[in-house]
Amino acid sequence: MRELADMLSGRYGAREWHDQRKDLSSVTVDASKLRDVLTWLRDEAGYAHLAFATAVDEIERKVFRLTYTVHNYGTAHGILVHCEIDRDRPVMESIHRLWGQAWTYQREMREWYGIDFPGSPRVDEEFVLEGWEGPPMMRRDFDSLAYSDATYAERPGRETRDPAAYMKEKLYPEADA
Amino acid sequence: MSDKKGKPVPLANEGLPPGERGLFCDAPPREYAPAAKIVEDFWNWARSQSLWILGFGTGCGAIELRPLMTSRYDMYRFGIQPRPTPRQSSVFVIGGYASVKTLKRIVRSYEQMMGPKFVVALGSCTINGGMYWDSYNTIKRIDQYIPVDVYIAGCMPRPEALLAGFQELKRIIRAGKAEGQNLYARDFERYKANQKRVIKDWNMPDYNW
Amino acid sequence: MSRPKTPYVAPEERAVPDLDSGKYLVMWQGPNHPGITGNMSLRLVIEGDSVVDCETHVGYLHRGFEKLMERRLWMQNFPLVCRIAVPEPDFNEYCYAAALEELAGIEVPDKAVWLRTLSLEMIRLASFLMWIGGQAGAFGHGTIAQWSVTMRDYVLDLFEELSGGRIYHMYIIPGGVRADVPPGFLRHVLETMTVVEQNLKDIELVMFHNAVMKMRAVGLGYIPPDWVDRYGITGPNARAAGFKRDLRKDRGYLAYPRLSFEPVVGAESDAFERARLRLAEMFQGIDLIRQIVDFLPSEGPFRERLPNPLHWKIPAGETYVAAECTRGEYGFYVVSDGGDKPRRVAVRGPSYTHAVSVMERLVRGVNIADVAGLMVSLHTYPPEIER
Amino acid sequence: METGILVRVGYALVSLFVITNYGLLLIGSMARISAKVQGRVGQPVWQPYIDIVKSTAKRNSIGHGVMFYLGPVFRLAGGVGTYMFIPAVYGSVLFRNFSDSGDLLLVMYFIFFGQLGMALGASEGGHPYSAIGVSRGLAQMTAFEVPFALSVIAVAIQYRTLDITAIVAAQQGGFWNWTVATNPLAVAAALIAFLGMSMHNPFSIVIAPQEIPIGPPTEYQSNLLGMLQTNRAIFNGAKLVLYMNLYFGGATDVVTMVVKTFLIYFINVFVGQAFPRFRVDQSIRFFLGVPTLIGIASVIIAAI
Repeated sequence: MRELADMLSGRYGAREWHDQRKDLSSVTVDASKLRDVLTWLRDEAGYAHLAFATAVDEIERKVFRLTYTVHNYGTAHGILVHCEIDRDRPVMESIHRLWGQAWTYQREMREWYGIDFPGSPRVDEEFVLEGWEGPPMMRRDFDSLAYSDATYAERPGRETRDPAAYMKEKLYPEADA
Repeated sequence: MSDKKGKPVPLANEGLPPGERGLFCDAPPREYAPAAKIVEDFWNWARSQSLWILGFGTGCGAIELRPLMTSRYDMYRFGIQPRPTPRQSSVFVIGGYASVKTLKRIVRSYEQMMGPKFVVALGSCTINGGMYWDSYNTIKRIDQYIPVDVYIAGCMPRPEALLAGFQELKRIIRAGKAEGQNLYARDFERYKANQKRVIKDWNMPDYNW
Repeated sequence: MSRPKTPYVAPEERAVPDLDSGKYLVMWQGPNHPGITGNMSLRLVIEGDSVVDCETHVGYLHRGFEKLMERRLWMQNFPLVCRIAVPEPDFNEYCYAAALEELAGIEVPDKAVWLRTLSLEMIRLASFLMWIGGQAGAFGHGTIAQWSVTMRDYVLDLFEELSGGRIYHMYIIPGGVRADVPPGFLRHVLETMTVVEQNLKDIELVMFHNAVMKMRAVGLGYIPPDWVDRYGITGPNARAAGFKRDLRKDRGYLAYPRLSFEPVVGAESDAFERARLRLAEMFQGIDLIRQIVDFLPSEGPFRERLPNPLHWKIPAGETYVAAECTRGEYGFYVVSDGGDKPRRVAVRGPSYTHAVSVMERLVRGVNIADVAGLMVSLHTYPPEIER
Repeated sequence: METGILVRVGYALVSLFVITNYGLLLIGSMARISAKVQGRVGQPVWQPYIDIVKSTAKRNSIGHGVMFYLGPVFRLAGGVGTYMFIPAVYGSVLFRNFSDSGDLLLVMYFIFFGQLGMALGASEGGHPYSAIGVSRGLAQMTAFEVPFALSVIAVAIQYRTLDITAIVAAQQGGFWNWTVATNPLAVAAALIAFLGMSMHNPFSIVIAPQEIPIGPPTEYQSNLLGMLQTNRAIFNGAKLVLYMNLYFGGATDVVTMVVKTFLIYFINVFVGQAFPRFRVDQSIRFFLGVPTLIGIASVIIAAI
């Protein structure tokens, strides 16, 4: 694995190589180099299988961290390739020409996080939602409970308790006293 | 889907283009008075003995309909059988949580069914949201949008519970209390308002049967 | 029998038909359609009897699991994960539990490893039994569905005995499994396996030696081998195309390295081959379950002690755990920021590629009568697409 | 011929009533037998009655124009017409129907009349599945027509008549006079065509629930559906009686008729439970292949 890490950092300036398990590593590259890195991994290094692509909202650092997971069946080794893009202007290069299923992941990220992938097929269509008017709902600042309470009628009688406090009250009532 | 991006579609059926007017009904649903006592009792008995389920697996509860249909639980014994088209079916089984996108199809399928029609709602999530109480995409009470006759609680309800629920439905029908169609017609305005509050891109006619 | 192949359509060449020409008919298959798996819909453009273009529409079952998980404690998520894929919840439980154990550094006792393997193999068998009924049913053969779903029910009875739940077992928890085997359980497993094996032989006789079934399924939905990497096809769909890829062997998780089995590999890559391969895997699964019952240690702990789940914080990190489910690679990508709730949990379901991209390509040129059979032969399940 | 026309109409109505009930019970009992193959208990035998009552008891109904309403009417007319020109029980006054008025060609015309009427009506429903189902149904009908017609020609050549009563009369006097013994090839061709005609597997391509749920009747509901269900019983009964008359020596009393028709219908269930469904092109290719050759052979045998 060492030589692959060196190769990636030498060629594409990859950094933060980390071996999570013996069959899983992660690496971070610049967003502008991501497509080159994935192409190289696919064509030259044998990482021909794209398992999935997704995004993580790092709201504190104002970035979206994208994760592309590629897998090499020959060596049974997978790499999580990360790149970070600006949270306020989320635009990313599309990789739908590299893998036939990538456009669905990009469509999902477009709808769930609002990340744009210019040129990706059907990227502006709705994916799982229909008639959604709120902000992209997987962003950390979207509050699911508040939206649900405001939109959907509730049946009276349902109580929500904090599990820790309720357990304490029910099981160890003397602890408070 | 195609008209979503274009101009907003008029809601009442008066606004439909002339070519499509003939495809939909142009009157709101009306209530139907039951027939004479003895006739209605006989009909209710027949309705209860011949429940045709709309084969629309709206949620994960649909997975327990498969064992129910097959030889272990065999719902055919009770005169229950699946039917693929809403026009011919009389029972709508809401299989658990309904996302907004599915709710639109549920409403449409429900309205296309011929009365008297019955709704059986499975799972805790149709009653009060259940496990998905804080989800942004699932409704919490199905009876806000269509009238429900029987709830079967559980996550998910076992086939035995489903059978018990259907027997309860039969009892209600025979007692002449399963008047969901008339309820829907009576409170049509309220149901429509509720549906439109949740379904944000309302792009179908109001009377779509 | 000769095997005609469906014409190869290059993925990028999606000719959009001119709908105004009056030559085509737009038809929605689903969501209210018995020939669709789960609750999704296909927008088919047909010319005569054959499909010209297809768009998949998913999202009817979207519950926002990944958002809900970010709102719940690590342990509260555990009843939630199994509800992602209804026919085989155990793979969700295993992937989530394994990811947590890896991030938190928990070792699982040996007995729990064996019990987890048993649980996964049993649900694999149950899911395949459901599938074979669906496959026969999609070609109009309802009898097999009646038989096989009942067999699945017997396997579910075993789960009920083991975990108390029929559909959702919540058996594999972080740190081990929730309960030990009840007395007499292993005997019941072996008895049920005998019944299921006998019935599978009947099904094999009726379904795989059936002239009409062969006419329908042979040559349908041919997946060229070069699509496998191009579209990320995994599981039996890839193995039927001649790829010896099985995460149970490749990753060697749980007790699989200690069991003796060889991945079943096919060559013809059409619907019939995929069905035959899955049938072989069902027999293999029965064999694996018998091996596991043999090897299962009778003594020892089945669960590692966990910290108080209400205050359980998991060190920051990320991992991706994949398992071989019936449809292919099932994976959980879990990111922790060191708090008591996950930062992000992403689910990789195999249907994501099979039911959307692959389906859209394969369905072109297929007779509308075969759309349902083709869809079932890819073994898709919508909830894991939309979560 | 001395009975008055009103009496004959009355007799025909009684006969129609009997065949309707028999057809319904036949459908119910066959559903139960299928259920046994599948390892189930199955629905009650009288379930078809309840279904019809329920369909009729529906409160509202949707129409799509005049032809839409006429579809089931044509279908029912086809079923009743088919039955009316067949002698159900040979030698019986009650079950003679109007068999002396028409011949085999009229009956064959009525068999297809219902289908065509249904095609017109179902297309009016506007549902794409109805249209596809209709086109499938007509395509398959033209296909199974060929072996059936050849078989009927063979029978006509053999007995030198098209009068059904005469054909039955010629077959009286023991098993060795039945067509199934004298010209087995014609019977084989006709029975294969019968599988297609009664739309069980593997020829259930018209209603194919997993493909085009459920074909022509997709839009039919309420009392229109009740009419279709009634017709299904009558039409099944009529076809079975026709087959019994042409190939299995007819019947001299009601019990023989019930036994023979039950066994003929049983072939359907027997085949239907063991096979999946053909695709429409495969079905047509099948009928125009071996069954047609058998039919031609039967004509040749009958001719020489």
